[in-house]
Amino acid sequence: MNTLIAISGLGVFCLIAEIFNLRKLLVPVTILGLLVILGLTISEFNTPELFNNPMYNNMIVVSKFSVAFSSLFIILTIFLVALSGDFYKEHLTKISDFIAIKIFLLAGAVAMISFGNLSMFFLGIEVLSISLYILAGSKRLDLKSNEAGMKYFLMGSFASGIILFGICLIYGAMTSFDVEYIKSLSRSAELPIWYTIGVILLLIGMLFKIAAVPFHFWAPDVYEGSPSMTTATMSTLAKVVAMATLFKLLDVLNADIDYKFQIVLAIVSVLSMTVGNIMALRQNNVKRMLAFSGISHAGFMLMALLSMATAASTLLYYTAAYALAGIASFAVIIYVTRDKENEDIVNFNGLGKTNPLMAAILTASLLSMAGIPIFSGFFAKFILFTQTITTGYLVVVIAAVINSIISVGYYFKLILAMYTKEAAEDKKAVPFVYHAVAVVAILLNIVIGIYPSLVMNLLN
Amino acid sequence: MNNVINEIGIENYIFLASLLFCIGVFGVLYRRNAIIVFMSIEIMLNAVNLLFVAFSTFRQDAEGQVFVFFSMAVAAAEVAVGLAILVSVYRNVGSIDIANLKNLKG
Amino acid sequence: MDVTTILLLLLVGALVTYFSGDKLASKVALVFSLGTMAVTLYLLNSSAQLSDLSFYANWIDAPKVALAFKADGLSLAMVLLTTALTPLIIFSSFGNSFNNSKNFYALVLFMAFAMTGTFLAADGLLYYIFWELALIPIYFIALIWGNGDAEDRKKAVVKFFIYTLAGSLFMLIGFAYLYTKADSFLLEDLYKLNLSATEQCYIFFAFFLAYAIKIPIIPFHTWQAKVYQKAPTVGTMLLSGIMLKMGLYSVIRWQLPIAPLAAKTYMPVLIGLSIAGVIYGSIVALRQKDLKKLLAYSSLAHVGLIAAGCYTLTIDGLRGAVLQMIAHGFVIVGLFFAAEIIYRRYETRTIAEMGGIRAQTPRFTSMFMILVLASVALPGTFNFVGEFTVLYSLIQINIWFVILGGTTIILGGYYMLKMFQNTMLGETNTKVFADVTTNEAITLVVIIGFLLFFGLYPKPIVDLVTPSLHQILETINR
Amino acid sequence: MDKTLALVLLLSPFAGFLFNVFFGKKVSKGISGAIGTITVLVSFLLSICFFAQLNQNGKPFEISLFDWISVHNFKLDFGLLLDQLSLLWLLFVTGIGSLIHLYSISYMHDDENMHKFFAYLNLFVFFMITLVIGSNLLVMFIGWEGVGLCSYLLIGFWYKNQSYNDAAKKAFIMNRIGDLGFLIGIFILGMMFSTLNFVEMKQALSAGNENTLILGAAALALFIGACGKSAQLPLYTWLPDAMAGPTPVSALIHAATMVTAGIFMVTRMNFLFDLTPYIQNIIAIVGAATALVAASIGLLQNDIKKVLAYSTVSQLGLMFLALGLGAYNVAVFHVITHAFFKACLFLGSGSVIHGLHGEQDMRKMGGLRKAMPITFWTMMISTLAIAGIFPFAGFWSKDEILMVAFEHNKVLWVVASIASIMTAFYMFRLMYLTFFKDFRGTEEQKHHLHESPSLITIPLVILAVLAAIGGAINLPGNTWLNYFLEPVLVTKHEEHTLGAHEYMLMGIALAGAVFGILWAYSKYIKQAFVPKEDAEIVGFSKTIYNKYYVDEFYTFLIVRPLNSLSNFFRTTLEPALGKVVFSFGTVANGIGTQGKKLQTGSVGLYLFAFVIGIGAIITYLFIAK
Repeated sequence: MNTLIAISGLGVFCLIAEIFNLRKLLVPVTILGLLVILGLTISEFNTPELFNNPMYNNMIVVSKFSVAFSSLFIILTIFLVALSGDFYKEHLTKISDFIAIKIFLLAGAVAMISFGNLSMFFLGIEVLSISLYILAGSKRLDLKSNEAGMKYFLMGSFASGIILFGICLIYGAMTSFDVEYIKSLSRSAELPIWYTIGVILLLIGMLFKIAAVPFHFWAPDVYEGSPSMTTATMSTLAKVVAMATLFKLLDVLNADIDYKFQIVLAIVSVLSMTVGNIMALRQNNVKRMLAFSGISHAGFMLMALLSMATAASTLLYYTAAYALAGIASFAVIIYVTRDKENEDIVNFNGLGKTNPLMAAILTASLLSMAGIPIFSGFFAKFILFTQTITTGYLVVVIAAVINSIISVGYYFKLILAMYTKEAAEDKKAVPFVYHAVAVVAILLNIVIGIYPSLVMNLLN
Repeated sequence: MNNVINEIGIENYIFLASLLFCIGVFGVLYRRNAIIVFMSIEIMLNAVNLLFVAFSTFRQDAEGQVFVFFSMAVAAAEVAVGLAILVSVYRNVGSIDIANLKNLKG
Repeated sequence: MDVTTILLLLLVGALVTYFSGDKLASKVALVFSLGTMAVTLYLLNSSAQLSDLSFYANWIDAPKVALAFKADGLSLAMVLLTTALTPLIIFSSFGNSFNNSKNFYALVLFMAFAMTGTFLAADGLLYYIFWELALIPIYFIALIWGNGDAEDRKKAVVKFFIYTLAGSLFMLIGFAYLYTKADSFLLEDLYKLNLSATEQCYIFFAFFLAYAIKIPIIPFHTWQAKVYQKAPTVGTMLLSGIMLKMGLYSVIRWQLPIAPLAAKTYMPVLIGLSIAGVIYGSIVALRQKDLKKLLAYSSLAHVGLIAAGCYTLTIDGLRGAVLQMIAHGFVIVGLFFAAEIIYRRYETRTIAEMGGIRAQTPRFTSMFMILVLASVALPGTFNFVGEFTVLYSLIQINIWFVILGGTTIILGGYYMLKMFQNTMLGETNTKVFADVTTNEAITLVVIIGFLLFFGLYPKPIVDLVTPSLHQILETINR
Repeated sequence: MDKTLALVLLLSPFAGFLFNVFFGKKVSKGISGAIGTITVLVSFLLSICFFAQLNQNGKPFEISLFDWISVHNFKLDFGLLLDQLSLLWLLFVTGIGSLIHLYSISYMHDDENMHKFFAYLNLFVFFMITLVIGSNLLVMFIGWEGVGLCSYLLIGFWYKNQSYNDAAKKAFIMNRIGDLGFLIGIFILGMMFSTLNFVEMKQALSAGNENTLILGAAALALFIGACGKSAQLPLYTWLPDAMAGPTPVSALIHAATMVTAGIFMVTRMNFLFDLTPYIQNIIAIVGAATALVAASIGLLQNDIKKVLAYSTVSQLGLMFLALGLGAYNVAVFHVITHAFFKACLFLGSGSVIHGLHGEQDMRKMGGLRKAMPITFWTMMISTLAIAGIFPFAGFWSKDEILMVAFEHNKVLWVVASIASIMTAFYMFRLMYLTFFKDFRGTEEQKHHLHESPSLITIPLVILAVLAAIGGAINLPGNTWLNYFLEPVLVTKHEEHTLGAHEYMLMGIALAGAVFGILWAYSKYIKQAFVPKEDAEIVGFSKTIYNKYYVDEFYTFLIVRPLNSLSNFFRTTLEPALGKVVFSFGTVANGIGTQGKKLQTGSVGLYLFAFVIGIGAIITYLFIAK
C-alpha cells in the first residue's frame, strides 16, 4: 500500500512540478523518486509481517507476488521515464503531463496487481487504461495517433463494460468484492450460474487487455499508430500488468480452474501464438511486427496459466524476460525512428555498420524474444515448456515450438536488414540515454538469463 | 424493497440488465457515429450499474451501491478522455464517422 | 585444472580478440587458440584418471540445472578435434583480409567455445545451451563475411538457421520431457531412466530431428550445400570440420544411451537412411560445378557413413564413427582450404574455370592430391582406419549395408578424382597460379602430417576413446 | 638384425621416393634416376639374402612392427611375413623393378618431370613390397590400394593430356570396384576367424567346421578384388587404356608385377579357395573366358602397346585358369616367366617407340630389324617365349597350364589352346609388322632410326636371357619351384610323369603355336598385308577392333545412367527437396499475406470478432461436458 501511495504522490508531484518550472529536472527527479520507491518496495519484500496483513479494509493485499511484480513494473517505468526525456523534447512544455500520466499508469498497475478487493482492481485497470488512451492519442496533430487513440478507446471502454458486467455478476453471486471472501466461497458453496458467466466475462476482459486471439485486433493498429513511447509502454508495461492480473484473477476467483476452461485457455493460447506469429511474418512496420509478436507472446504466457500451481514464478520470469527485451528493443527502435515518418524496416538498414552497439542490442533483444540461449527469453520458454509438459499439455508445447520456429523468421528479417543491407544515411550521434537504457535492459535480461534463479526463487 | 425484488425475481433484473447491455453492445457494433457509439457504451455501463443496485438490494449489502459511484466516476473520466480524442479526430478528419478510421490496417 | 580451463580460455580469448582491434585480432585469436590446444594436450597428459578433469557446480535450482562438464575419452577426443582445428582454421585465414576482423575472429573463438562446451556438457540443458549458442556465431560469420550474391546468401543462411533451430527445439521438448521424468538434466540421471518403449520412441525422434538436420542425414540436408558455398571458407571449415560432428557426437552421447530401445527397433531404417545419404551425396557430387558444393556433398556422403556406424550400436561402429569424425574433420578442412587457395588466385569456385594448375605449382598439387586420397580413404591415411572400422561394423548388421555403404569407396574415388582432374590437371592454364605461400603450406602440411601419422598409428586416439565408448555401449545394452 | 634388414628392404624404395620428391628437382636427372634405381636394387639384393637364408633353413620369417587397427574381435598389427611365396614375388618384383628403373633413366631422359617419374616408380615398388610381404590381409590391402594409386599416378603421368587422365581415373575406379570386393572378403574373414593374419587363418581353417557358404562368399569377394587388380572379365577394360602411361610403367606395373597381385592374393589364400570348389570353378571359367576374349581382341589391334596389353590380359586369364584348377604352383610359374618375357616385350616396344619418337601405330612401322638389331632379337626371343615355342620359358609354363586344364576339363583346355594359338598369331603379327618388310613411316623418322642406347638395351638383353631360360626353374622332372612352394600350399600338386600323354599334349601345344606363327607369316609376310585405316575396317573385324564395344556398353549401362541420375538429383531433386523445406515458410508467409486482409482497420469488425469470441467461449463452456 505504501508503494501505491508513494507512486500516486510522485504522480502528483510531477503535475505540480510544472508550476515550479522544474521541467528540465523532472526526468532525473522522477527517476530518483522511482528508485526510492523501488527500494521501498524491495524492502517490503523482506518484511513478511506486512504480508496478508489487512489494511484499509483489505483493499490492498501485499504479498511476495504483488511486491515482486510491482518491483518489475517500477523498473520498467524507470526505463520508460528515462526514455521520455529525449522523446518529448519537442513538447517540453507538456513533459510533466506525459511523465505524470506514466506515473499514474504505474499507480494503476500496482493497484491491479495488489488488489484485495474487486473495486480496487476495477479502479486500477481503469486508471491504467485511461492513461493509455491519452498516451495513444497524445500526438494531437497526427492522424495515425488520433486513430489509434480512438480505436483503443472504443475497444478499451467496450472491454471495460464487459469487465464491469463480470464484476457485477460475481458480486451478485458472492455479495462481496473481497477476494479472500470470494476465494473461500468459490470453493465451497453451490454457485449460481451467473457467477461462472461473470468470471468468464471478467477473464475475457483481461484477455482483451493482453491482446489474445480473438480479442487482439486492436493491438497492431494501436501499436502502429501510437507514438513509439506509448507503444513501448503498451507492449511492455501494460501487457505485463494485464498478464499478472489475469493470473491473480484466475487464482482468486476459482482456485482449481475447471478442466473445460483450461481447454479454452489452451486453445486461445495456441491461437494467439499462431495468429500472432504468422501475421507478423509479412509486416514491414517494426512496431506493427512487434505488436503481432506481442500477441504471440501473450499466447506463450497464457500457456503458463495451464499449470496454476507453478505459474507464478514462471510468469514473473517470462514477463521480466519479455519486458526487458522489449524495453531494449524499443530503446533502439525509438532512437532509429525518432525523426522518421514511419517505423518501416528499411529504416534499420545498415544499422550494423552505422551503429554497431545499437544493432547488437536490438539483435540480442530479438534473439531473446526468439528464445535463443543465454538470453532470458530462452529460459522463460524452456521453463514454460517443462512446466506445461508436466501438466500434460504436450500438444500445446509442440504448437509452441513450431511457433518459436516461425517467430525466428520475422525476428531475423529485422536482423538481416541491420547487417546485410546498405545504410541510407551516415552515422548519427546517439543521446546517452538511449544507450544507457538499452544496455542496462539487455544486461539485466542476460543476467537473469544466466542466473534464472535470481528471479525464479523470488516467489518460492 | 427486498420484497419487491424477491417478488419480481432477481433473474428478471439480470435479464433486464443483460438486455440493456446487449442493446449497448449492438449499438457499439452497428453505429458508425462516434457519439452514438459513446452513448451505447454508456448504456452498457449503466445497465451494469442497474444490476449492481439490484444485487445490492437483493443481497442487503451496501457495497454494490458504493461500487456504482466508482463506476460512474470512472465512466465519466473515460468519456471525457474519449471526447477529447474525438475532438482531435474531428479537427484532423472533419468527421466523426468511425468507419473513416481505416488508415491503420494490414 | 579441469576442463573448464579450456572453455574459459576460449571465452576470454574471444573477448580479448574483440578488444585487441582489427589489426591484431587474427594474431591474438591464433595465440589463444594455440594456447587452448596446448592446455587440452596438457590436460590429457596430466592426469591418470580422465574423470579427474570433470567439473561440477550447481547453477539453477529450479529447474535443477548444473554446470556439469564431463571429461572422458570421447568428449576429450572431440575437444581435441575442436581445439586442434581452430588454430589451423584461424591460421589458414591469414591470407584473407576481413572487414571488422576483430568481430570476425572473436566470433570464431566464441564458436569454438560453444562447440567445446557442447562436447563437454554433461547436463542436458547446459548441453542444449551450448548447442544453440554455437549456431549464432556461424550465422553471422556466414551472413556478414560470406560470398556470392547477398540475397541468395541471406536466403541460404536464414534457412540454415531456422532449419537447424527448428530441429533443436524438438530436442528441447525432449529434454523437457526427460526432466519431468528424472527431475534432473544430469547425464547419469538420464541414463538411469527407465522409459517405456513408446516414450523412448518420442524422445528418440525428437532428438533425431535435431541431429539429422545438423549432421545432416538425408532428406534433411538441403541447407548444407548452399551454406557451405556461401559461407566464407573459415565458416565452411568450422561448419564441416567441427559443427557437423556435434550432431554425430550427440548421437553417441545423448540419443543412443537415453533411448536405446528405439535405436534398436529402428536400426535398419536409421542405417538405411544414413547409407542412402552416402550414395545420394556421392551421386549428386558427381556433377557438381562448384568446387565448394562438391565438397559439401562429399561431406554429406561421408557423414552418412559415420552416422550409419553410430547407429549400428556396436563398439566398432561407435569407434569407427569417432575416428572417422576426427579424420573427416581434418581432411575436409584441408580440402576446403585447398579450394580457398585456388580461389585466392583464380577468384572462382567453378570447376570448369580451373584446370591446368598442376604444372604451375607441383607443391600444391601434391598436397591437394594427398588430401583427395585421404578423403577417399586410401589405406595409410587416418580416414581409412575410420572407414574400415565403420564398414566392419556394418557387416556385423547386414552384408547389404556394407555393400551399399561400400559404394562410397567407388563413387568417392570417382567424383574426387574427377574433381581433381578438372581442377588441377590438363593443359597449363593461361592464368598464372602463384605457388603456395609458406603460411598456406604450413596449414596443409600439418593436416597431412596428422592424417598420415594417425593413419599408420591410430593407437593413441583409439586408446583414448575406446573405454568411454565401452561405457556408453554398456549403458545402451543395460 | 633380420628385422632391420627387412625394414630396409621395405623402406629403401620409400627413401628413394622421398628423396626424389623433395630433392629430385634440385639434383640432375642422372642422379635422380640413379638414386631411384639403387634403392630398388638394395631391396633386390636384400631379397636375395633373405631368399638364400630361407632356401637354407626353410623357416618363414615373420615380424610384427606395431599395433595398427583394432576392432571388437581382433587386433591387427603392422606385420611382415617373409615366406617362400612372398620372397619369390619379391625377387622378381625388385629384380625386374631394378631393370626397368635402369631402363627408365635413359627412356625418360627427355622428360622434364623425370624425378617425379622415379619418385612414383619407387613408391610403386614400395607399395608392391608392402603388398607382398604383409603378414595379414589388411597390410596387403595397403599395398593393394597403394599400387593402384601409383598406377593412377603413372598412367596419368603426362597429365596435360586429359584422355590420359581419363585412363588413369578409369584404372583407379575399376580397381576400386575390385577393392570393395576385397574389403568385403576381408570383413567376412575377420568376422569368421577373428584374425586376418595368414598363418593364423590357415590354422583356423585347417580345424575345419566352417560354413562353406560363408567361406564361398568370402572367396568370391576376394576373387572380385583379384579381378579388378588383375584385369579379368568383366573388369579388364582399364588395362588396355592404362597403356597411356610411359612404356616402362606398362612394363613394370601393367605387365610384370602389379597385375599379378590378384594371382598372388589367390595363391596366398589358397587354403581358403581350396575349400570352395564352386568359386574355383568360377575362377577357372572367368580365367579361360578372359584369355579367349582378350586374345581375340589382340588379333586386330594396331597400337603396339595395345596388342601387348591384351596379350597381358589374356595371359593373366590363363594364370587364373590355373588358379581355378587348384594348380597354384603352375600359376606362379607362369607369373614368373610371363614377367620376364612380357617385361621384355614392353621394354622392347618402348625401345621401338623411343626410336620412332613416340609412334605407336604398327601400320607406320616396319623394317626396323636392321636399324634396331638388339631390340629385334630380344623381342624375338620373348615372342617365341610367349608363343610357347620349345624350349623358351613360356613353353614350359604355358604347357603346364594346358596340361592341368586337360586333366580337369577338356572344354577349358580347348579354350586355352585356342587362346594360345591366337597369342602366337598376334605376337608374330606384331613382330612382322614392326620389324619386317619396309619402313612405312615418314622420311624424317626413317632418317633418325637408330638403336637405343645401352641403358635401354642392357635390361632388354637380361630379360631376353631370362625369357629364354627362365623355364628352368620348373622343368618337368626338375620341379624346384614346386618343392619350394610346397610349404605355402595346402594341397600338394601331383607330379606329372612325362608319359606319352604328356608328350602328346606338348606336341599339340607346340603345333598350335607353330600354326599361329605360320598363319601370321602367310598373311603379313607372304601377302604383305598391312592393316587398313580405322575407317575402312568393317564387319566382325570392326567389332573386334573396337573391343566388342565393351567400353561403350559400360558407358551406356553404368556411366551414363549414373551421370544422368546425378544430373537429375542435382537439377531436380535437390531443389525440390529444398523447396519442401522452404514451402513451410512459403505457406506461413502466404497465410500471413491473406491474414493481413482480415485486419481491415474497421473497429466494427474488430468488435464483432470480440463479441463472437465471447459467444464462442461461453457457448463452449456450457455445451462441452
